[in-house]
Amino acid sequence: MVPLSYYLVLSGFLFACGVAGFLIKRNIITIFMSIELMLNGVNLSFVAFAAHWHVLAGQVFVFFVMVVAAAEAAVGLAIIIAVYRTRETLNVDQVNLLKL
Amino acid sequence: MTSSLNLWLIPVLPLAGAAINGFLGKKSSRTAVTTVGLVFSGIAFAWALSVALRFSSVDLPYQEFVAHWIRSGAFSADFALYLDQLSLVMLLVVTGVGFLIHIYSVGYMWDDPGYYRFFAYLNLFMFFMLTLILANNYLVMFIGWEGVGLASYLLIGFWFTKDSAASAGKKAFIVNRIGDFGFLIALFLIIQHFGSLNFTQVIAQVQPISPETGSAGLLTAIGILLMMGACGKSAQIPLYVWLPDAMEGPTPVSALIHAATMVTAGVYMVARSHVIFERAPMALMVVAVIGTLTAFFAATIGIAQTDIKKVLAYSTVSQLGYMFMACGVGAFSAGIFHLMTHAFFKGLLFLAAGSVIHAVGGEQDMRKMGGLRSYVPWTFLTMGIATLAIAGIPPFAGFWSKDEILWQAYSSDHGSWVFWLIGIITAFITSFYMFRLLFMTFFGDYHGAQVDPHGQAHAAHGHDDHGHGEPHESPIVMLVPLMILAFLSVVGGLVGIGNRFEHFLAPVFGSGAVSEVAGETASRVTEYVFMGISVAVALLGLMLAHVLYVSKPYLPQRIADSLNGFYTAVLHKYYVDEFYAKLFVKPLIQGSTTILWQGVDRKIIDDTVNNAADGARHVSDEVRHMQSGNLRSYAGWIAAGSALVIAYMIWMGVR
Amino acid sequence: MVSVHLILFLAFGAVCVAGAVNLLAQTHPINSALSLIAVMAALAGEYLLLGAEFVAAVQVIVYAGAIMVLFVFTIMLLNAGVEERTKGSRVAVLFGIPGMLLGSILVGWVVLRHSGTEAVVAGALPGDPKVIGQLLFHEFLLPFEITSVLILIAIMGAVVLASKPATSPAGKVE
Amino acid sequence: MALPIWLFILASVIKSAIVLFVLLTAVAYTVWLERKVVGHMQNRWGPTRVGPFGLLQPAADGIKFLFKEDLTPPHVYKPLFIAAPLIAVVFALTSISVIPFGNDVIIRGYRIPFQITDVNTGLLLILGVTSIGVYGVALAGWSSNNKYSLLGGLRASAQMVSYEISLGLSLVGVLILSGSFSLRDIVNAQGGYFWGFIPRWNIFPQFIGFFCYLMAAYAETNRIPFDLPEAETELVAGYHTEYSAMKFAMFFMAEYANMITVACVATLLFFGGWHSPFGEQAWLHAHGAPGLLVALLPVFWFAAKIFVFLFLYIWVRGTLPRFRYDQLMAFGWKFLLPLALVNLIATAIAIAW
Repeated sequence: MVPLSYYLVLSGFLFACGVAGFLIKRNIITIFMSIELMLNGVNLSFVAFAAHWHVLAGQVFVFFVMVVAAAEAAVGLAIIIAVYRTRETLNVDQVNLLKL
Repeated sequence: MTSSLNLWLIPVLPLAGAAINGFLGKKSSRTAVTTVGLVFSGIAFAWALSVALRFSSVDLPYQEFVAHWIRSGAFSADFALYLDQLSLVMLLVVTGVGFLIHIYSVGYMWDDPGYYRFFAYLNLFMFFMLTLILANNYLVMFIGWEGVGLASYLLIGFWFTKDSAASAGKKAFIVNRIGDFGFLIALFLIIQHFGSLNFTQVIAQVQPISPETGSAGLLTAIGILLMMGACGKSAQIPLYVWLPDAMEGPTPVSALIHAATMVTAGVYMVARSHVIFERAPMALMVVAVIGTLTAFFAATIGIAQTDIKKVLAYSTVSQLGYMFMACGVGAFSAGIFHLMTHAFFKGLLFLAAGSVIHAVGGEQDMRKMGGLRSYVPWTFLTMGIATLAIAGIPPFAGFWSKDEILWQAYSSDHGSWVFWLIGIITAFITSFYMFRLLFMTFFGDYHGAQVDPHGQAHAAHGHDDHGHGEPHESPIVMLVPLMILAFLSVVGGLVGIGNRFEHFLAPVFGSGAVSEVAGETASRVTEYVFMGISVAVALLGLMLAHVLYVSKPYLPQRIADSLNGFYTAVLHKYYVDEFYAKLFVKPLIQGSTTILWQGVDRKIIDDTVNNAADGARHVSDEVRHMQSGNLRSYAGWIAAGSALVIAYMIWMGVR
Repeated sequence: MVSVHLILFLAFGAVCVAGAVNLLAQTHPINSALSLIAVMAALAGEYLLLGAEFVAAVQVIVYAGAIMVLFVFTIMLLNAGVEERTKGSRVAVLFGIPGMLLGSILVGWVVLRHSGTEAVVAGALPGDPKVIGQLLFHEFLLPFEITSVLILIAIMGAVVLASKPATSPAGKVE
Repeated sequence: MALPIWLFILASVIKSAIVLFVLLTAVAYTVWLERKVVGHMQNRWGPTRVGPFGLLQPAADGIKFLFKEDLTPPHVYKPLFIAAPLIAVVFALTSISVIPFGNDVIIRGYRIPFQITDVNTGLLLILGVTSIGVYGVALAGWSSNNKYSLLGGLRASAQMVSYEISLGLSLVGVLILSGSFSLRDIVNAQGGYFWGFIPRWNIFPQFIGFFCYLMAAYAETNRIPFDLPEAETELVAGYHTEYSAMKFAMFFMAEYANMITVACVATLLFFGGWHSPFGEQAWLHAHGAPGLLVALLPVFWFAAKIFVFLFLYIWVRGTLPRFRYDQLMAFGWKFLLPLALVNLIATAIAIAW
């Protein structure tokens, strides 16, 4: 049988990978994927806890996370397309006009 | 307690009138305003009368609970009303005289653009005054106290476009603040030591204390502080200076507020807390001294004044001094008695003076009047009655009350012959300057022909349709109140015969020295002697005035020249105002300008704020470079920050 | 004895880790996307191990089948090429990476040290669609409705954002 | 009673082998059928040379595909170029694994279901697998680095994602009626008759749902009239322009396997699966017919229904022209989706009563 901590460590690892991707990736689409990766890591811990504490609400939360992820993907990708139309690039290092 | 008297109606009705007139009056017609103002105050008066009729059937003191107000711990102060003989007298005086003056104002203020405003203020004043009278605890009383202050401020400054009026209003308000300060401290002391402001409870707690016990000092302090408040409201030395200036207000206001009702609030308050004073001889002495001095002092000033209303104002001050003298010698009922009669004749005097001013088109200087009795007979008649009354000529009202006071000043165990002597001299002066006023105004021949009909007072009063040329009698609506008041000034004193008034008030003040002394035949003889003396003095004053201002008009000027320094001093009211200005006002202005404004506000507060702002701007100038616009940098900051948070949580043991 | 459950967990977990690392390693977004899809599929397997079969199915359908298709679609549409390693942000390297490492190490330490070793039983909590539906439409009705509104707004926002402005060069009509 | 584990595995392997063989043959002969039927519709003969009625044509095609040179253009992105057809065919074949073909059979008291595996979320699994199948097409289009292919891939992905929604919603009505994700339960729920003579098939209460499903299914399988991804007249051959030989064959197989899968699902969900329109099964039971007959008769009915569907596919292809792409999207989003939603709501209300 698998201890809960294994699942948690796995989800933590996925989350950390997401953060790292956000930090080191330049391509904005990949950065978005990193966000999705983080969300997946969180989902895993949700389901693990649900199974551990025998509370089904954990799984329900996964659905909410998925909905949010879907919305975020739709809007985010639309933004990406809009940005690409105007700036002709996907590199976040070149899209840095929003500053003082 | 028997069936409810619905006392609350009495204050609330004028309030409703004030609200209606204040909010809707601007749009509505004068008749509507008049109806509202008169009807509400009239109903209040009628209700007060009905209460008086049912009075015998009520077991006293009658208390009526209206609403909760403050409930904190053991202390509680409610909106509750309190009725006993004392407050009944005040109630009748205030509503009655107030109603008459309302009627009078209709004629007097008819042409004023601020007509609705005037009635709104007047009704508002009625509301507060009635609250003050009917309060069952010091706090509600204080509300009324401050409220009448507000109303008087509004009404003194009624013609606020006139600088003198506005500043007079301010002066009255500020001077009253000084008195209220003392009053408040007294209230705090009462709360501190008796844990309640309710009259009944305070009395119940004070009763057992005898003057010899240790807490007498406390009572003395409370008494003196209360007296301070009374000095402010009732224009006693040293705080009387606002009352003469208050004459800037419309004459009905002077009559109602600054002669009949509000200024007597101090007396009422002292009488209301007589229990405290009776147990603090020191405080009583203070009251008596202040009252006596004020009476004499103001009377002397009254001699030299030429403005008709100023004369009346100073006479008011001195009459109030009489009342305080009475309270000071422990004859509270006498004080209240004089309060009532004074309300009648002084109100009448003011109204008549207003009628005179109205007749001569806004002129207030007596030297420009004279010989008016043929023009305004009714006014002359009523004013003559009032003058006789105040001078103390029997059988007019003033005689009874004033004589009572003088007798008490001599005979009561708190009194002494000094008070009596000064009182009798003051009586002489009083009758002198009152008849001086009468003669200067109505006798001799008319000097007012060359009066510029468009004088400043003229503009203020706005009597455009008349006022120039021939002096003329006032409309009937103004004369009726005069006559009623005249009647009252004639018969008002009779209730005092045989100490009936004292006996009526006895349940409130306890049957003190008053009645027994009055009961003894031996002292009754002496009382009659004193009575004779005071009458003689009054007549003496009359004759002197007649000599100086009717038969030999050239004499006064000569006298003035002969003792000219003193005369000018008197003319300038002993320079008290200037003295106060030097002593208090200027240092205050200087201090607040240099220390508070330049020092505290500029240097400390402003600089603190400015420096804080500058610091913030500099810091943010540095920090804003964090916002590089690069997504990954932001992510970096977030990651670092969250790492710190996680570390902190783990360190704190949140697991 | 090493149970089947543990073996399967390790297998799927290995796929997850490999996919995640590959996502970071790959320079071309489409490879990252595919590795992310692999991660999601493996996660679906983990969910099955945890007995949440409905969640697993939805994970495949929604994430792998819809969201990632959107990503791939966008990549294809914008014809995203290999990303160039620009030096845009020192902060990300100086603070971000250490912060990330520190945070994850701390969390891992806490988890391993303080969460007991009691096992999660396979299928201990059957994620029966019926029960989940009950939960969704009774206890979580309000959040459910709110998320539906959120989705609606997101759709409209996406349409508005991606709709071709009149003046811009013609993109792919969508 | 349940099978011992080894026997279970054995049975599963055997079943898988049979199903795979049958499926591939079916795929091959669907191609043959299509050519024949379309030919006749167009007053041609279709394949006639190889074998009687060209019955051996599929074998010839297979051999040709196998021995043709498998050339990979130089400009393609190799890994995905190779992976794409595999993805397509693998996921196309996977979804058959949960489809029940007939009643359970009892062999020596052992219940053996006519189904490779009976998971209780079979329908979800089919949906998931088909949604994964998109990647085959999309990646093929992208990796072959050719603008026609890219356009084809884009079209395919967009179209599939769009129509998947309608597909799922059109099925929910059936799910509400039967209250289970398990295909077997769904089929069992359709046994019996309305008023004694109309089969209790979901097609009757769920006609609108069926219509939506049919349309969405055509779009999902990239069949005419929705075969935009491989529109010969616009993009040379769409996403598989660059493919040849066995890789091309894989796409081909994937398409037809998808057709069959979709037909199976339609049969199971809307047409009562292996239930026969007539009540003869009960009659056979009553008169002690040979067990083999009793076991195979449902399979026959199942196959017959699938055949009808495939024929419908071909018929439509021979009849209808191709949509324009904007028409496709408009149809999917503005007509089909609302229709499916309305059907779903109506069903829900009807059940709630």
